[in-house]
Amino acid sequence: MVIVEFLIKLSQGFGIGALALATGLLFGGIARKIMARIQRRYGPPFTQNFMDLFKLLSKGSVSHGWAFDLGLVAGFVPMLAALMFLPIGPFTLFPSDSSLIMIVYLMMMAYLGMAMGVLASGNPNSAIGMSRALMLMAGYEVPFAAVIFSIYFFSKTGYLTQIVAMQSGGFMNWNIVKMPLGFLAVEIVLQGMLGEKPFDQAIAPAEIASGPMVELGGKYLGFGMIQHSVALFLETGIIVDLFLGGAPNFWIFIAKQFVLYFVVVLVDAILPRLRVHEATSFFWKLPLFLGILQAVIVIIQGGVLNV
Amino acid sequence: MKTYNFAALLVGVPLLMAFSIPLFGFISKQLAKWITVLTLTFEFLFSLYILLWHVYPFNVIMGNWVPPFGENLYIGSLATILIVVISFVGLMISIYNLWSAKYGDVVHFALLFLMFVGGSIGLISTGDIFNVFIFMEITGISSYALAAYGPERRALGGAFKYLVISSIGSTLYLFGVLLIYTQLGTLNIAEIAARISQTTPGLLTFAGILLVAGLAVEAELFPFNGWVPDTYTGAINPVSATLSGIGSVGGVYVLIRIVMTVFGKNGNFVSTYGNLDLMTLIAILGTATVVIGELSALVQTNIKKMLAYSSMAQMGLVAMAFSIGSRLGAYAGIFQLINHSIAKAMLFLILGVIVSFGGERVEDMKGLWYKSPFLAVTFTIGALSLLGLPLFGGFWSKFALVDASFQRGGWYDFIMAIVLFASVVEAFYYLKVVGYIFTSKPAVSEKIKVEISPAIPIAAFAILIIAIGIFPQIVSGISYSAAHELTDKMSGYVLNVIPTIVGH
Amino acid sequence: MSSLLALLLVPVTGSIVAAIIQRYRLAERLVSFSTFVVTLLFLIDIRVGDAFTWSLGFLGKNIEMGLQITPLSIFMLYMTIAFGVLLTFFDLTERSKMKSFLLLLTLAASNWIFMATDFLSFFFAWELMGWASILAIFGGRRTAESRHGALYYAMMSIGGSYSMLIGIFLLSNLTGSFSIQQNVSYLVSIMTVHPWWVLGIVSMFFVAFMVKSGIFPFHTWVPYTYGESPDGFVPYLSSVMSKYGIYGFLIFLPLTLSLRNVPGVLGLPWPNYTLVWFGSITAVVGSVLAFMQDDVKKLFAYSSFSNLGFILAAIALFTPIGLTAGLFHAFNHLLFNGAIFITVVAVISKVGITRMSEMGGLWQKMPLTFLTFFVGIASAAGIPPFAGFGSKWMIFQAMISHGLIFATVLLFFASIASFLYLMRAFHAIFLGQLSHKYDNVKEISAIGKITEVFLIGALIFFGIFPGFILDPINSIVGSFGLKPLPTSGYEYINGFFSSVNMVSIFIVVIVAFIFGFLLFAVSAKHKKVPQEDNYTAGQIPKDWNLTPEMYQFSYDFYEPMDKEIAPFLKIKIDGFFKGFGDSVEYLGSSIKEIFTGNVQIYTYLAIGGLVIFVIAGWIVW
Amino acid sequence: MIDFLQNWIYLTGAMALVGIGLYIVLTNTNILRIIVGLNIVDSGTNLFIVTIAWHPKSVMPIYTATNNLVVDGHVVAADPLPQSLVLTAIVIGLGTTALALAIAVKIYQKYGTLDVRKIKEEDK
Amino acid sequence: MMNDTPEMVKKVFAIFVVGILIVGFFMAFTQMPKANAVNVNNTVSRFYVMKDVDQATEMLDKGTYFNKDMVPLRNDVPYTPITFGKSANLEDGAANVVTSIVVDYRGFDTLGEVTVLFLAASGVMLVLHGQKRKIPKKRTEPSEIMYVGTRIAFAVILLFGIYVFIHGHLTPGGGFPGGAIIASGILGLFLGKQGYSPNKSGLTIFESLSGMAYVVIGIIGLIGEKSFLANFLPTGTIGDLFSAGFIALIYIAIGMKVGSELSAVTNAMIIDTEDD
Repeated sequence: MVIVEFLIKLSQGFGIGALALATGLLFGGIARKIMARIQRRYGPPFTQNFMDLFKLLSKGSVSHGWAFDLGLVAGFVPMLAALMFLPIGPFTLFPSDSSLIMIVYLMMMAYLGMAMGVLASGNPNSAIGMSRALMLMAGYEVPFAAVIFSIYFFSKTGYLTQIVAMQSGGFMNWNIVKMPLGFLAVEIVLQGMLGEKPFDQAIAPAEIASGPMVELGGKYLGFGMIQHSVALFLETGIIVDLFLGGAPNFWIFIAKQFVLYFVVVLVDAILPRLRVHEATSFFWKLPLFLGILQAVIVIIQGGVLNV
Repeated sequence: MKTYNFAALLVGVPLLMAFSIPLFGFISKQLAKWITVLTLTFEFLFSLYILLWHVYPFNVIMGNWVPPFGENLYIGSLATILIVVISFVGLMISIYNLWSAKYGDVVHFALLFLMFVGGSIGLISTGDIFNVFIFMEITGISSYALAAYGPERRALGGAFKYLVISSIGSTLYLFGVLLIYTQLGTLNIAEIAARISQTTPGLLTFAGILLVAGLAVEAELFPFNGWVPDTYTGAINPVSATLSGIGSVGGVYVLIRIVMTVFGKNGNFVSTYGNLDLMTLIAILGTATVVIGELSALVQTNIKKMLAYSSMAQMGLVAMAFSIGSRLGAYAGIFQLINHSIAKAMLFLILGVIVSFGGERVEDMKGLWYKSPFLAVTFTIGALSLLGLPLFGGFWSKFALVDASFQRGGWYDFIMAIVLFASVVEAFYYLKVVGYIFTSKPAVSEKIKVEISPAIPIAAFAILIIAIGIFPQIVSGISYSAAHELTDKMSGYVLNVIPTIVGH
Repeated sequence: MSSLLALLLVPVTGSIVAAIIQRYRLAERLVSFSTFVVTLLFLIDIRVGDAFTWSLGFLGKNIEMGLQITPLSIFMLYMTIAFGVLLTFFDLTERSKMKSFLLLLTLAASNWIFMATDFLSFFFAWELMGWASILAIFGGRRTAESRHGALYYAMMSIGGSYSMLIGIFLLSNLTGSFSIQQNVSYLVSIMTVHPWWVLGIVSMFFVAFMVKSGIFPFHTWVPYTYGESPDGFVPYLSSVMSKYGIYGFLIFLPLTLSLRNVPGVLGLPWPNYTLVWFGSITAVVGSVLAFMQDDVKKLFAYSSFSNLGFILAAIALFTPIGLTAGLFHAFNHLLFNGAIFITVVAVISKVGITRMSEMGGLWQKMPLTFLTFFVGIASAAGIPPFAGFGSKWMIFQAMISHGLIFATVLLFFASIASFLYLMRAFHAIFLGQLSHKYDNVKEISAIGKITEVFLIGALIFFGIFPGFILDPINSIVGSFGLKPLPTSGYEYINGFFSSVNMVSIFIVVIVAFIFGFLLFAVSAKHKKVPQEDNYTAGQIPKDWNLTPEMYQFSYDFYEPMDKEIAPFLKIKIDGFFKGFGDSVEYLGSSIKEIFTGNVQIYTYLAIGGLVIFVIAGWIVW
Repeated sequence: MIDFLQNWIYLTGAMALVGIGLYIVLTNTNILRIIVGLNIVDSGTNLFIVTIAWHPKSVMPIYTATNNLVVDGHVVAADPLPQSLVLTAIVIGLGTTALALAIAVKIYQKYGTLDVRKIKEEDK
Repeated sequence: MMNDTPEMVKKVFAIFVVGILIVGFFMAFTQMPKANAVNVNNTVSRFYVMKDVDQATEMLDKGTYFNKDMVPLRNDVPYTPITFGKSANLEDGAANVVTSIVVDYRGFDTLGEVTVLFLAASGVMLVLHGQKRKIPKKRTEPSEIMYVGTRIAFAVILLFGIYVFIHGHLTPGGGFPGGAIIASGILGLFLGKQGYSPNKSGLTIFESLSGMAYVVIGIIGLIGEKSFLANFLPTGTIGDLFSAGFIALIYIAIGMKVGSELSAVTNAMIIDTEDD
């Protein structure tokens, strides 16, 4: 029985992974298209990202040793693992473990792996890029945490599934209505998480030569792409679950995610890039302020728990 | 009244031997030093006998004239333990002198050293207030001469300063004694102690101030301690060890005996008769001495001077402990006195060995661990004991001191805070030296060879410090009963000397 | 109970033996190791509730002294001794300049601290431990900085212990007893009547504990000391000795239970609230200062006290979950900090320097050490399924459950910052370009490898089965009169808001990894190239005469952040203490001027003093 | 009245000597003068001691054929105890002075001066 | 600090400080009994004068010497009148009460006092050790009269000194003055001949032996009379030369000791006072 159950979960998990990857790649393709249209170009087809991934995985490449390999594998695998705890629409693979902080820390493991692989390449430019990425992370995680903790306190639960369940029953129950400031903060944070302008210091195409990906080629770059796509799905998914009340079915879930991402892309299209320390300090100012303000409101609303 | 007149030999034998040393000196100079060692061995064994067979407390009656008509020695628990300590320290330093005293008139040096120890023993055991003055002068004159001894000329300056201040101090003491005599017509400590309330308060106050001022010179209390740094620095190291390990014990003993036994007014916390509470005076003096001594020691670059200031500060600590006035406080004071005597004497002796191979600045301690692990370890033991580290003797006394002052409460809490701050300062400069010893490479990699005669005392002191640290019972039991002698003057002292003082 | 005494006597005996045979390094280490093992064996025999008392006729009082085993103490004992076994085992072959006899003396003292039932022996042991560690630090690098570090530590810890001494006597004079239990219950009984009074006494103790654990604002000694301590001693110092302070806090924190009904902040009594803030600030300050460090030992020193901040913040809540989280984090910190420091020691012993910017690329030479370090920092960063995750996760929940969002955000910031500096250390030491001067560096010895494998195993095992630690912690929580968290199996962590099945997470991660490697295997082949073969716009580094050292970006890794961090660095607590020291010294040199060496001044002093007394005598006449 | 005055005269003399001696010690920088000052202080002390033993009507405390020390069960002699103490005090003063002079001689040899200020400077 | 202060200010300040001290002393003196002196009958000296310590001790042993306020009832001690030349076998036979106190009642003080002098002499030796006497090239020898005169005077002075300390228990004087007188005779010898040097070893031996003799007398007392420095000789009739027990013995020892010590000190001091 256990084995059957395991196999069922395995296949479901595989499916979720594939779905997330596909969605992420598709979003990426659409974003490129939108970007092109804004810039009055024709742009690549929606499916370009799928083709790119396939091409990268099948091309020969250069490796800098086992730490490099291990790191890059560890860079996208935890993202996939984290997916398994995310309520996607009505469906969650491990509903009893869908703790939000756990997911956040699993994502961090992906960054750790990515960083390890990239740094093991021995290229100083990748190190510079990595330091930028990390600094950026120090920036956006703090307001993100503030918002997450407000939601924890507000919902009295840490399960994403339960947070979603609490928002059922109409638009007015969504957290976006109850906590608009928090949502605003998270939306800004999302910009940074996805590495879009004005926070694309690390992974901007123009900065490839001095970015983390300078030494990546072939399947390694493909792994990076997988990581980015899954992260796109995961991060937008988390926000959908947190603020937009989850979704009754998969398609609506994707639609909500796309709305979020669309905003991100639009912002990306119109803003220039900040310098990295400006970006970090920006995160420590406005979004953090919003997040903290939200937290104060929540605490005042909710009173305090007596233990 | 228990008498044991044979114990007069505690004072008699050193005198006899001291008188005979010049004769032995004709035979051999080394023999003179050995006579010192032998005599002090006798003293030590005799006092140990008194301690271990519990012969004390007893009176020694001089010339068959019982107190208060004649003179007597009173050897109670306090005197016993201090005599044991003094004779032990003296014995050890005399063994050290076999090696270290090599210039000049060795015979007279040995003689004066012996009399310094013998005089201190007399000072501690005597029961007559004028006799105290004589023994103070015996120790005083021998220490002036000892301090002037040595190859360096600065010794002379130090000795001279000591002489001037100390003479003035003993003059003041004499005035105080005589003022009391005009009131009570007696010189016996026990009788004065019992009848001190029958005096005119104003005169008594003045006499008390004179006595405290006079005795504070020997007890190294500020502001009567100007001689300390120069004399300690100038003298050769064994002499500094003697002054600090023996002289200051005697000084503090007399101060406390006069203030607590003679002037004391029994109570939960001893205070004194007269308009001005001398205990408060001593508390102020002690605290000031601690602070000034530690702070001055902090900035010294000459290690000998540092030890001198530290010595002064420790005496302040002892005085402050006694001034609490409770039995626990007196206990802490006695214990601290003993610990300080042993540890500081050891430090000076170690310094003597080091100095014979190099300078005496703090920098010269660098890398001592490489030059001589023995000296490095023993120095550390001594320093840590002074700082009050557990497992070393000094811990127990500092512990008791803190306990006592918080039991007293009131403004003693405040004093204690100051004293503890000063202790932190003390820890700083000692640890600085310890750091130099262990962590620096020596400038000269020449090994220090410690000969057997300086090694014995240093090792003995170190072992004793650790022994006291692990088994404080060695000292604590007797110290505690000695504390009783100080805090309950009638049953502890007076009635042992003159049992019928409360007549029909 | 002879076993209890054995816990004290065995280390002391071992210490003496080690001191005697100091010259024979291997024998000394063997003694050290076997002493720890024997102590551990004796510990196995010990159960909660064992007690041993003796009375000491001291100062005319009859003082009951004793040893007793509480759930907390047995937990602490196991933690410290087992870690010591590991450390001394590792030390068998590594060059670490550790003085074994001091370590063993510290062990005896630490056992005593955890078992003491009265303040007298507690203080005795506390002092002993402090001094042994001071001496151990003096034996470190023989430089002026080392001396300075040890002195700094010594000053702080002496100040702390004097403060504690004052507290002990203030207390024992009120109750007439030294017993910890009696004194604490006395404090509880007067807590509501004289809260300020109690607070005054207790803060006397807290100063000592804060100093020992390096809690803000008494953290300044930590980097000096860790940076300059003997390499072998640092793991013990940072993993074990910093916990004594936590143990001390736990003695007094039950007091606050009686304040639960008094209005406080966010449902917390304000003493707890204040301590939580001290903890959080410590965590942040530690992390931020670690940011800019280039000395590897100092970096992890900061990391260490940052984690102590986490622990303090959690236990200061003194709720079931807070306490559990704090103790759990204490355990995890022991493990991952041990792993990190042991690898750091291994690296230092091979490389011979502590400046990280001069290392790099060592993963090629020391793969197992590299992996251990990786697992260590992953745990430190709180990444599941390693050991550090559960406790951090619980700490956050415990904090939020009280609505302490600001403090929680601070802690989270500290956590993220720790991720950053850990990455930087990871990069600077192990990744990047391997300098040619390290061509001959070898992996550590077999014993070292065993230790490292064991540590990796432990970090993963306790990550997956936290219940093995949470069970004893629950009994500790129970012993404080709090309701323990529900348990539902060894693989579960039960938080306030949610619970997590670590095994399922572990399986998911493992399966995902298998998938990842499958993907790696099926996708196109790669070829291995040397480290210099990098993308440099069409040229290879050799064309520019670049050496690997020059081709390594690790100095000033977070340079752009300087500006953002600058305000934090301006908080110069350190400078305050230094300035204080300087002014004391200045005072000393002015006071010294009294003793001019002129006999007339001395006479004036004496006569003047006398005259002042005489005048004082008149005034009261 | 005369008796009263006589005693006070001696006391005043004693204290004057003490004062003069201390003044000399405090103001003179020459070692020999300091020693002289100390000596004068000693003399003052000794005078004070014998003064308190003495009464204008008292007789010398020596039994002779004509000198009766006890009249009607009351001692009329001067108090002999302070007199014996003063003997001791004198000898001690002598010893101190001798030693001080010896040190002074030696200081003069080693430093070539007897001025305490110059000695202090030489030491530095 | 001190060096910059003007001389005048220093002096005024010194006068001020000393003045306060002296005034303090006087304020204390005003409180002395009867504003001047000690009444002998209220002091312990009463028994020394009356040679009555044994009676007082008896009362002390019976517990009637002190009343219950611990005030000694000195005037209640029974008194046996003493007649010069008649009273025999008193507890102390010295006609000179001061001597009886110095040597007998408070003999321990005197032993200390002798020690102090001895130590001072030794200290002088120690400090001035190693000074070679330099005999100046240009000698101005004293005249022959001086040389002969001092030698003759020395014999007389010596005799007088011996007389003084042998009669210490009868007349004013005793060991210390006697010794000092002898030493002044030796000083005369120094004046009489340039380069005169007494036999240093002889002085030392004299000094040591007489000092030891004193202690040995004390120890004999300890053995014979069970108390250190106790009189073990018959006290005789008051006023006789052979009275007062061991006082004469001790004074002889002290006299020789003081004489030789002071001579030795003089010798040591003279050594290097000459210019070269």
